[in-house]
Amino acid sequence: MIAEHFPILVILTPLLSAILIPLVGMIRRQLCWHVAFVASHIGFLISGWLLLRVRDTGRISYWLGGWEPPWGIEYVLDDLNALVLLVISFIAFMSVLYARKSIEAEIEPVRIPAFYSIFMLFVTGLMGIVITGDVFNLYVFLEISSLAGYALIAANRKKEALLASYNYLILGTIAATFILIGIGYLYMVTGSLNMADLRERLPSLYHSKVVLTAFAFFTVGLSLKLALFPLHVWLPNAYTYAPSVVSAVMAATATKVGAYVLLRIMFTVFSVEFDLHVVSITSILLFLSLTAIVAGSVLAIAQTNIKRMLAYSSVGQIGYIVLGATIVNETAMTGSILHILNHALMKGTLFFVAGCVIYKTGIKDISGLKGMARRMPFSMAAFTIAGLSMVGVPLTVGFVSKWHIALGAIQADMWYLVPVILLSSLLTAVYFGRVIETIYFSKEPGAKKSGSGLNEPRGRAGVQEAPFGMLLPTLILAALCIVFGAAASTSVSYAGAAARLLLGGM
Amino acid sequence: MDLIVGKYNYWIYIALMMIGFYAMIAKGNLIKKIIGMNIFQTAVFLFYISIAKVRGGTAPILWEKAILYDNPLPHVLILTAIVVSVSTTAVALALIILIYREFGTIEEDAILKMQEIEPRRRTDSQQ
Amino acid sequence: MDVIHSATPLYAVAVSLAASVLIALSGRMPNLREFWTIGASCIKFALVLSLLPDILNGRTIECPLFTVMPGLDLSFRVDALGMGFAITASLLWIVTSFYSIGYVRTLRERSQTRYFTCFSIALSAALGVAFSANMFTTFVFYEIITLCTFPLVAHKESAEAMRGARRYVVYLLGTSIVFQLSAILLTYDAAGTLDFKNGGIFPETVASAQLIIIFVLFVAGIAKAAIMPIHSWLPAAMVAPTPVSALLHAVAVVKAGVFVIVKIVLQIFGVDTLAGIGAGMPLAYVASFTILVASVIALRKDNLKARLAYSTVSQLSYVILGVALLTPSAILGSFLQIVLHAFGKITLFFAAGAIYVASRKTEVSQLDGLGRLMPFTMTAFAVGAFSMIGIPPLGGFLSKWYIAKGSLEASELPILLVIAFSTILNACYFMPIVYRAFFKKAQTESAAAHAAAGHGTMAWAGMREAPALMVVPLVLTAIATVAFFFVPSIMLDLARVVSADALGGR
Amino acid sequence: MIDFALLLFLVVCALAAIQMKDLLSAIMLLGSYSFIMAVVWTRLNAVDVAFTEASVGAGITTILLIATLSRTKRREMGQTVPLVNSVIYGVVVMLTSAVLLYGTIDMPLFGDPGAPAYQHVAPRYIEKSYEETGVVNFVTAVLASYRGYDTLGETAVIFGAGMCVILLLRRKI
Repeated sequence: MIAEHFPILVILTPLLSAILIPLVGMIRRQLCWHVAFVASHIGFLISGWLLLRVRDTGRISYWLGGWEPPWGIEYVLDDLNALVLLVISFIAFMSVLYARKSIEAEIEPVRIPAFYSIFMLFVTGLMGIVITGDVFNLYVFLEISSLAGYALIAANRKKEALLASYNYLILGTIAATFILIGIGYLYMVTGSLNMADLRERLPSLYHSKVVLTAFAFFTVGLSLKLALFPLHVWLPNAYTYAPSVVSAVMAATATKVGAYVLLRIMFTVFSVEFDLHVVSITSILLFLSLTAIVAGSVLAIAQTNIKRMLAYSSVGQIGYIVLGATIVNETAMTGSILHILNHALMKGTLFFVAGCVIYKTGIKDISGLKGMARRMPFSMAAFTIAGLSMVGVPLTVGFVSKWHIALGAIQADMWYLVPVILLSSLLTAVYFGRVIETIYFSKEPGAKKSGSGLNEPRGRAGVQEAPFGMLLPTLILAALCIVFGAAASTSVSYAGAAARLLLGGM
Repeated sequence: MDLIVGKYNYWIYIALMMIGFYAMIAKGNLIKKIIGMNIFQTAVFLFYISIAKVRGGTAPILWEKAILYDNPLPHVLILTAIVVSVSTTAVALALIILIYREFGTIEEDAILKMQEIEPRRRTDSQQ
Repeated sequence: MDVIHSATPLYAVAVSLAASVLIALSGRMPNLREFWTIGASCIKFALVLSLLPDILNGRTIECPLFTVMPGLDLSFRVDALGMGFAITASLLWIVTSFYSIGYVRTLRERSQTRYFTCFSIALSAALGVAFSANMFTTFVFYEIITLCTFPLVAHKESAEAMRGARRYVVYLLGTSIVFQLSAILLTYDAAGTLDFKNGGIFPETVASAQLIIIFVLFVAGIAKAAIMPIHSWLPAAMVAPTPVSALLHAVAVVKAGVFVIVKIVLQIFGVDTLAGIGAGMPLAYVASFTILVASVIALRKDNLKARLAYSTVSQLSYVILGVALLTPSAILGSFLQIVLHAFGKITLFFAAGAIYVASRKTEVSQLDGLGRLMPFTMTAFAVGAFSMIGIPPLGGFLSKWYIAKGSLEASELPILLVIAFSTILNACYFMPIVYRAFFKKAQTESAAAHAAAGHGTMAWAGMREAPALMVVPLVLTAIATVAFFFVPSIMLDLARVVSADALGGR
Repeated sequence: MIDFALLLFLVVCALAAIQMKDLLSAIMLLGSYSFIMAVVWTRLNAVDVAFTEASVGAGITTILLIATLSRTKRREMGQTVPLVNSVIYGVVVMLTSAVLLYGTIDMPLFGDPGAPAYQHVAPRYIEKSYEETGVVNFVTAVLASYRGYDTLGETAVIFGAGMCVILLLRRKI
């Protein structure tokens, strides 16, 4: 039955489409988008199916080429990565939908086939990282997605984007090579590359200095990849200058995948016991994530460029994900995993809106948004929802994850974390509040005195919304911010299962 | 003594890696960084290949007279990694060409200086 | 005891939410838009009223909505306490609706649609707070009130209005996120539930130090109650149009604040628990402090609305004081104060608005001789003021009487003195206004101002009243204030149920 | 002994490559670094890898670098790195190498047949791969079948790099 091969098909679909797209592009350039759209849609559907399947039957192990692990490569789907896989494929699907118009405006037509091809490769890489159960295979996919990512950032060939991309390339390569070193060290003392196998073989070696070094390199490499605070330097420029859709998809997925891998390495390859008692990495990461949360928020407040503000906000939000993981209890871990999902939705929406504004008006600065609510009411509503969600207003997704992380902190008797979490919510409120206020209350520059008395113009004539193709994914994501915030039981139970899986040894 | 002789391969790899690493982060010339990157990555490959070596082993190709074979797995991994490395280099070089086209230089300092002036002028013209 | 399941509370909350959508959509047809407002307010009141008989019979009405995530439900439960608040808010909404229409139309305010939309949502949220079955639901609606009143406070969009609105939102959102949410998290962690229950929800095992921390966080987190030192948002919010100040800052918002505190005292901690940890009296003294200091400040304010605002700060603390005394009469009095202060204060604000509309006067010192020009308005003002002071044939006397009685029950003589002294202060800042209006001659320059304003519709015998749409509501609320003294039965019955519930530990 | 000399020579090449101000010379030095590396790997019996490194690492990379150089500048500007920065870089590099050196303490000796990497997973490739795949070269066997999907990924990387270069460098037509 074909369903048995879904774990590989979910990777092959975008990969094959990446190869197909340039070929199709030779015939008709317009068709490229359609291929990408169909492929990402299939990828999304398969991921959804896989998630349900995992919930039904538990862990799925797929042996590539029929070779049993640890000799062959194994694809594994469990509660954690099935969820992350779905998030990625969904965001990718939405981004492709969004990309059509957005990319036409930002990239010359002749380079569009190559763009979609690389975009799909990027998605392939991310999904491959998530699904694989083999550390070296993970490295290969990591490099696929990284390479594609560098090119995507520079795809609009803007001056700043080129430099941002180059810097990201250098740091990304360092990160990947560090991870490669980690893999090599683990291999050296265990002889295995399979995650499940490593987990079995490692405990007796926990005090080996080789293993400790391997762990250190994994942590540093991954922290670079996921832009944990002091290693975040590549992120703001990359997100600011990349094409809109690229910023959105990277912010929503790439760093999330980094976070996922960190969780995998910390809790699946190694164990809670190792993290807590052998290296006490959790306390280091705890400290770093707190710094990230505060510093990210403070830096975001200082920004005037919308996308840069969102980028710094990402730095802070990544802190939340790591924080939840380092508290090491089920509730906080659930929050952390939920935040992977939730932040993807929120940040996706926000970057989409930023892209809509740029598409329609070319405005990049917050001050330019004055009175934008009248011109682009739907986009701005989406922005408001996602912004409130970032703040953590109840009934939005942001609240759900922050609630779990904060509650987890209390349960773990780490009371002192609660004020930090909540204060940073406040900082978030400051920088989003500022934008929202500008959107709704500041008078449009040059607009005449807006409305007086009974016959106030509703300004329908002045509405200049982004095209439907860009608006639709934006609104879908914004709606999901509320849906998964108001009826969070499902996502909480999924994330809870994933958290129990990670902390299985407790 | 055993310790020194037994591990010098690993030490050399560390030395090489650090040379490359330093060039990557400290050199201002974009091409120099890439040269550093190649040294850096190749050094790690050396480490992998060193793991594979077994004293008295022969190349991992079926041979009746062989008593011990070297470990083939790291070789496989590094074959892949070399390709990845050269691909990264290619993309980086493409970027460098574009950067040169835009800025007329491949020195980080000079580019950063130009960027400091640039945005101000551009935001002025935007509004 | 008896629990009835009914969806009426939901309808009562939802009706104005639905209205807000209709209002937003019919922005270009002001009359239709106003029809929605009036219609919704009447239906809402009718719905609330329909619940009253059951409540008076000692039943509670439950209406669970849905589960946001395990442990956190959005759910309604109506008891006598909530009923009192709901009746007050929904009844006054009808009156305020008429008044608002008169006010904004006469002044040709801008963004009227936004104004009425937000007003409707605020009312929904106020009722949501009144009917909450648990602290989470309360928190949700509490935040909604904050967010949707922000546009109302910032209505004028002038620099001053924006400043006031920012301070407003920073105080309310800030304290609620940092303190209230912490308290909720800690409560959830300690009690395992957030459902309101008479007699408290904390198991006896919880350490009293922890309870005290939670209690302090709650009190600090509910800035809407305007306990000093977190009161300064309230005067800042006076930049809002007068109907907003009237309904929201005399009734819905601040009453939501004190209501939540009462709720927390009676139904999260419970009288016995609070008495056990000795948190009641300190709170009573903080409230006393607020009562006195705010009165003194009010004395020094020349701006009429500012004076009323500080009077509100002071009067609100009576509610806190009453409930903090933890004795039957005091609780009864504090409940009555929620209702009666609402009617009195709304009259005063209505009058202030009418004065502004008719003569553009905002300062107390400008009011000389106004009693002759605006006899209805100023008489109503006098009635409201006397009620505030607590002069016998008016409603305000009742609540003070019961609170004073409560202080005797608790044998707290200092509190009794506070009440007496504050009554004198109240008189000091209200009497001069009444005196100026009726017994002082108008200055000449103000005559010119009248001519300039010239919106008077009841122009006979030299009267320059505001439009009937404004005058009639304020006369009605003034009459209601009188009526409460003579026919207090319904409210008193409700109050007895509240008191019995709280102390009976049902 | 010759192995050790080669390794030392590698270090010299690497140092020279990053110190050379003339970029073309630096690239040439990098090329020779790669070649020597290939020789070292041949000495370590990694024939396939050495061959790839010689062609891809030393060959293609060098060509790409020279091609780039022909479109940009040949000389590195002598820039002055602020002292603070160079201290920071130095510390980072020192720290990294310290961690790596620390890691070598517990490493199995070079060439030890009892090393764990030689005990697990690898034996099967050596013992069974001929039966299971029919390829005499174990490396090829693993590459093509046991870990075939790594190779697929590798192909994807090459393809991706190609597309990236096209995306970046394609001129308007």
